[in-house]
Amino acid sequence: MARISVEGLSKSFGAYRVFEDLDLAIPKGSYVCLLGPSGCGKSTLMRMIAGLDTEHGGHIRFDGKPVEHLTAAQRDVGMAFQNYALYPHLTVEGNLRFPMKAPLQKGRWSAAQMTERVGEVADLLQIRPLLGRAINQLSGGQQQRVSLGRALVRHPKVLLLDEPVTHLDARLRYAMRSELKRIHKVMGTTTVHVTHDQGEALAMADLLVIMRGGRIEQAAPAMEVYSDPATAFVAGFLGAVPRTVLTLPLSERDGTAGLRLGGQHVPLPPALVAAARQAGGGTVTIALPASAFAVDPDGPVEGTVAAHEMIEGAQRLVLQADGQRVNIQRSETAPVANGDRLRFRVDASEGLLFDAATGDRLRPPLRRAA
Amino acid sequence: MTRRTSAAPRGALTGILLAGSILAGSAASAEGPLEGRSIRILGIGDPVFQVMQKIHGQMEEMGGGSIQLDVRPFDVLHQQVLLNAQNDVSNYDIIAVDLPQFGEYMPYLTDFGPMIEASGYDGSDFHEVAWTGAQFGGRQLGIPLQPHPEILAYRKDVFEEYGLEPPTTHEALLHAAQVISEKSDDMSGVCWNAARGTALGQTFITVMGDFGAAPIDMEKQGDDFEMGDIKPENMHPTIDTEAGKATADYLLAMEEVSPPGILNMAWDERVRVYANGGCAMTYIWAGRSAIFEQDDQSPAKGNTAYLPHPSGPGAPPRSTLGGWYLAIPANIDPERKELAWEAIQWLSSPEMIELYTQHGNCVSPRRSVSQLENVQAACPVIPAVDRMAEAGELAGWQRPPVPEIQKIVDVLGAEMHQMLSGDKSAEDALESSQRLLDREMRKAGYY
Amino acid sequence: MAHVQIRNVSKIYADGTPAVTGLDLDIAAGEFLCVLGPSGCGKSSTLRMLAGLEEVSTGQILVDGDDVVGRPARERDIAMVFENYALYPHLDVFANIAMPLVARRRPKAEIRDRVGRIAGTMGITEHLAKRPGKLSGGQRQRVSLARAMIRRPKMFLMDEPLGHLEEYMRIELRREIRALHEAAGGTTFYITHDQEEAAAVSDRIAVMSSGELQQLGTMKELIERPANRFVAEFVGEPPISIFEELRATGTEVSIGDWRLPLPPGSRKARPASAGVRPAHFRIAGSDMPGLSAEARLVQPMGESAAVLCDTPAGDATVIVPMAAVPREGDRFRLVAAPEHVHFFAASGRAIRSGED
Amino acid sequence: MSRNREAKRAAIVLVSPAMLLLFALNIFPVLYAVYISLHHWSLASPNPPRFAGLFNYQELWYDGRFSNSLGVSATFIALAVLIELALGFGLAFLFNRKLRGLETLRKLSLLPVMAMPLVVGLVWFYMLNQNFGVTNWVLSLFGIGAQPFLTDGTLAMLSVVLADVWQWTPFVMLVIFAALQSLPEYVFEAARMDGLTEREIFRRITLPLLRPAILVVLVIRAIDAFRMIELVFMMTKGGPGGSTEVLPWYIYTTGFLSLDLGYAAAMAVVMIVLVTLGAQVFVRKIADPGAA
Repeated sequence: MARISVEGLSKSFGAYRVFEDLDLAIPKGSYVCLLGPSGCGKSTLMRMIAGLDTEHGGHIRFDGKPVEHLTAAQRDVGMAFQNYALYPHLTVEGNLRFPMKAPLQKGRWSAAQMTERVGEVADLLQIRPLLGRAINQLSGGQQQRVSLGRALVRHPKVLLLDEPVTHLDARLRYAMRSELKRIHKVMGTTTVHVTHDQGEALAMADLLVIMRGGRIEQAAPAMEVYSDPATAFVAGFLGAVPRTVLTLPLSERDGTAGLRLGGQHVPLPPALVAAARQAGGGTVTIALPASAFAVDPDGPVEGTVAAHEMIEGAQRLVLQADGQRVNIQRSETAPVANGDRLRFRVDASEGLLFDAATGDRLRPPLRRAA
Repeated sequence: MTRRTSAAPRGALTGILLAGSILAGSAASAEGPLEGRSIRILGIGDPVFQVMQKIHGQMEEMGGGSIQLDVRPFDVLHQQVLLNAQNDVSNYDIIAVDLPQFGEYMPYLTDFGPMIEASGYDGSDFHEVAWTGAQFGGRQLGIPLQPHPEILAYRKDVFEEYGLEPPTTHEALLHAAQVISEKSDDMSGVCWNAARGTALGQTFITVMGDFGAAPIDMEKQGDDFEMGDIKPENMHPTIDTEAGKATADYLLAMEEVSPPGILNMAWDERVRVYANGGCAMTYIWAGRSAIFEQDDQSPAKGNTAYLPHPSGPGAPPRSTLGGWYLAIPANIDPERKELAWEAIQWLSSPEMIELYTQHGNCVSPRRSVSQLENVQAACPVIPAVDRMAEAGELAGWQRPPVPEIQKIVDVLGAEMHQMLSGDKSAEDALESSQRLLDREMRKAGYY
Repeated sequence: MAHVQIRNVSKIYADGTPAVTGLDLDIAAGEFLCVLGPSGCGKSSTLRMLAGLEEVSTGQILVDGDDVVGRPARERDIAMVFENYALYPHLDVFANIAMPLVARRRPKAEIRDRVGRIAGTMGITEHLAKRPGKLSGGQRQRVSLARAMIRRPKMFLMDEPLGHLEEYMRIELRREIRALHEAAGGTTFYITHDQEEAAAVSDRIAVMSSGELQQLGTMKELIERPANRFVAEFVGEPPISIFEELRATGTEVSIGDWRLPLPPGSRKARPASAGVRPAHFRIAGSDMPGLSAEARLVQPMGESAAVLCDTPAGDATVIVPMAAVPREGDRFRLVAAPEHVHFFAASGRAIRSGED
Repeated sequence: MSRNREAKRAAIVLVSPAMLLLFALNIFPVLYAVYISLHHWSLASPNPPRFAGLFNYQELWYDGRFSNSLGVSATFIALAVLIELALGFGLAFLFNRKLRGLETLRKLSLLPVMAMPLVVGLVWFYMLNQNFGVTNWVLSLFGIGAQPFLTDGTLAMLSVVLADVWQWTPFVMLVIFAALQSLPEYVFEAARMDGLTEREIFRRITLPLLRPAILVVLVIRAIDAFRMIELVFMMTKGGPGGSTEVLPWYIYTTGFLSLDLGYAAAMAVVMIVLVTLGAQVFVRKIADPGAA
């Protein structure tokens, strides 16, 4: 168990800068998910924490102690790889024993202790009956467990999981997630879990770190990230039906402040008006939940169906309106076709505002502080 | 045909000469001339050294010490000797020297004179021509081990069958060859070295000798040439001459009466084809006659007579002497010189020469050995060569001991092969050989 | 557009492994059929038999009434999209897309024109001169789709076309695939292991397992009326909670401490297990009748959360709105309407009312 | 950051022995050959080496035997490599079929590659030899007269080529086979779905995908064939005439028999330059698959 701090981390591959001045604090014993689209730097960050990549600027500390000069093995980190990376020539037991036989572990484990520890881990992961099997006799889910067992077996200070459940089907994925959380509760090991599946990240993370283009967009408890996104990107990234993110000009009608969408005035609720005033340049980015839109033949705005699909009894529509894409969900299943024109209503009361240029959240100023 | 193919495996075995082999062993006892010491010899893949390899264990026992015998193919040996000469201290105690190489090696060899004098060694048992062949500028540079001439072997039985005379002249040889080629189904007239390179190059020079001419412009001394003192002005090549033309014509004439594949035939192969009855005559280095004389399967065994090189018009028969001598490098560790001398005396002793003849080396440079009954039985060629020596029919000047001899051989070996292949006329081949060698001599700075 | 009938098709590999057993499947002209199943269920073998890339062991495949078994792939007029894109690495994007037309010896001008148009549709015009190696996964799959769409084949076969892509790209592309299907009007046979994707793109879904068809229907039918326990467990996210130990007494059955009336169809087969979908569970006070439960793990999903509970009958999952999420360790009861409790016979077959 | 510098220093320390070795083993001998080639340097001559400038290179220009050997080498390379490529290609495709027994056959077919070239030369010398050769004997069974395999200009060249082909075709086969095996199956399936015929698949897909392997094997074989000396040494000594005198054999006779090191070195330098230039062209082709 360790507290991990990343301070001013920078990294380039040739001319390509992955990070510049990245900071992140991971509390002891927490379960952290790194989430972001591919190329966001999440895997690189994890490899640096692991010590697999040591060419970087800035510092990484475990419990306050810098680890840059330590090799991957010396950092006492356990890692489970996305493709399992099991030793195909060893049995399950051989794979589990392997980390305890590493040079740095010499003398720490007696033969009896090793056997005992392998047994404990096998019980924890429910793979005891598999111990004598060859790796190629295992299913994907079983290999995943062995891979996890190998990462856990020597009580690492930090557990790193690279897309650990990606290759599994829905049922196994759900079971494995629950399992991982159970193990985390039992072991209490600080865990960093890299994924690109936002459902998974949301479900599992104590601390959810959203990354994009080498930047940390937000690092906070999962539900806080979901309900109170710090940037426009985060607002449109999470959720089964992600928020619609629109960049619109500010407008004024009948003394009420609002936004223009498809030539129509969408009034802003008073709480957001103050925030909108901070925006420069007359445009603002607003993120709206699917519930903010409703198809209505008398609605003020018209859009063209760009995509539609039925999921879990609900119809999801993507409408092209005013050059932007609007995500709508409705429970009625009236047949539509791409290219159909539909009118809809907009209710901005649950909107979140962001600076159109930087994407940063615009919050109403706290009067008392002002 | 089938009979001939059966010889292939045996040929294949002896064919792998190129890979040098090193033999070393520990002495079985400290008694004998080596007295428990170790002697280092650089030898050649020729019969006498091959015999030494074959009976290596026996020899170490007799010598009472270890014999490190380093056997190399001709060109590698040549290079090795020259490179070894550049060392401060020689890596070998004894080296093998081919007769025509003495001119080239002269500066790198020890004079045996003082040692002969000090030990009272008697060289008179050796054939005169063999013994003096290693004398240069009044110094004895080698002790004969396997000096032998290139002679002509022919099938007495076949010649009798067709009523032919022994071929002592080119004319007679060509005539006999023609008769036999025509009358016999399987047998061709004559085998000789026509393979490209060294083989053909040497043939040209020795055949040129049949016309009483040498490849360079040496001083005449009676029928022979002065070899002890070759001056730069003697280095002019004499290829594009009448003798050269006669030589080329003779080679072309021989080609007509030769077995198939003559253009690729050399050294052992010509003797093997002869041994198998593929030809009625062959030019042969005398020592190699063991190939058939000691093979019960060969129709040539016991049916072979030997003659010196048949001569061309107006020249006496002259067989080219060559073969191997033992010498001590000039840069030998002085403390090992005595050992080397003792080892050479032993290796060239009558007992050892006799021993070699019994294992496939039909050469005896010693009169005393030549007269032994068992030696004459195993090697009928030995008394024949002895007679040639007595008759003064052996000479070494055909391959003058100059450093450029190998270049001469190489150029002739390439040019004459073009001629025999029909790519060039005799005139062109002679002209370009002359030109190339002239250029070579100028390059070397003789004139 | 073709009407495709798969008639009692089996595939047995040379080593004796059966991949598909007695498969019957009717794909209507213009239909978008998804095959859903775990790896090794036979879905890929089926697709490859349709394509003509693999031989049919027994059975018939009728395309508009013609048996195409034994015909080489190139005579079947079928376009295919592969999971790994299967682009020609040595050719640029243009040549990749043009290949089906080149193979049919279309004039150069026509090829240029058609490639240009489809590239525009797929949004890859700017990449036409690049080689596939220089493209991202999403771009590669667009090229692969363009190659399939450049002609109007009788049928499109898609083998997990989005399997290698990231989620947001998958969502974007699946919508485009559906749109292209509608625009092209072809018959599409689509393999996936992602049920949301299957639901989103298809008209009907065929669930396969162990080489056999388990159920054919819309997503709604699969969720609400699973034909057997396999379908019930395989379809639905988070997965259905299954209870293995049932005690039946008279006309009632107990799941742990939860007593329910026996389903009407159970006269023929006794229920061996039961399942309730997480969305169909409700949380009730501990004094209400139902399955007593203790919240063990809360997994937020956004507006709601999946709560994994310990119950006397084993693990159960319930979906709860975020506002009403219990804390881990809270005790309560889980209840569900009887019509939402699925019973299965020991064979796995679903027991339903009206089937007596 | 200091880690960075340290790592670089470590890298230099670790790499330097290899670099020194490379220099000692690769670069120094070449430089030394250039040095020798600028001298009159004959081991046979009692005179010490003396500087000759470009004399040896000028000589090359007028040396008919040198230009002949270049031509012979070129012919040999072209014939041997093309035949090996064609046969190797065919065999690779044959072995790529998954037929029972082919696996064993494929392994057996590799035997010639393992033989010493010298032994190969010897074996072929005796097989084709007119006096002992089994080949002519076999021909005679069919009523065909003895052929001068090693003593006719054209036949001798073909014989040497044949021996080389016999020895190296399996190697070509192996490389092409490995490349074939590593080609992704799905690309061929896509091509079948796209409607290409088998022949078109070969021309449009297989061949272009094999191009890097073909180029690699071409370079390796061409350079190897350029250096070939053993077969000529054992089989023809460069004859008849000069019709099989490849450049290395001429260099060998000049350097090792005539011991004219300066002149031999000049030829060797020319040869190194030719090999390097030739390889460059190929390497560029490999590095840039676009230059089709």
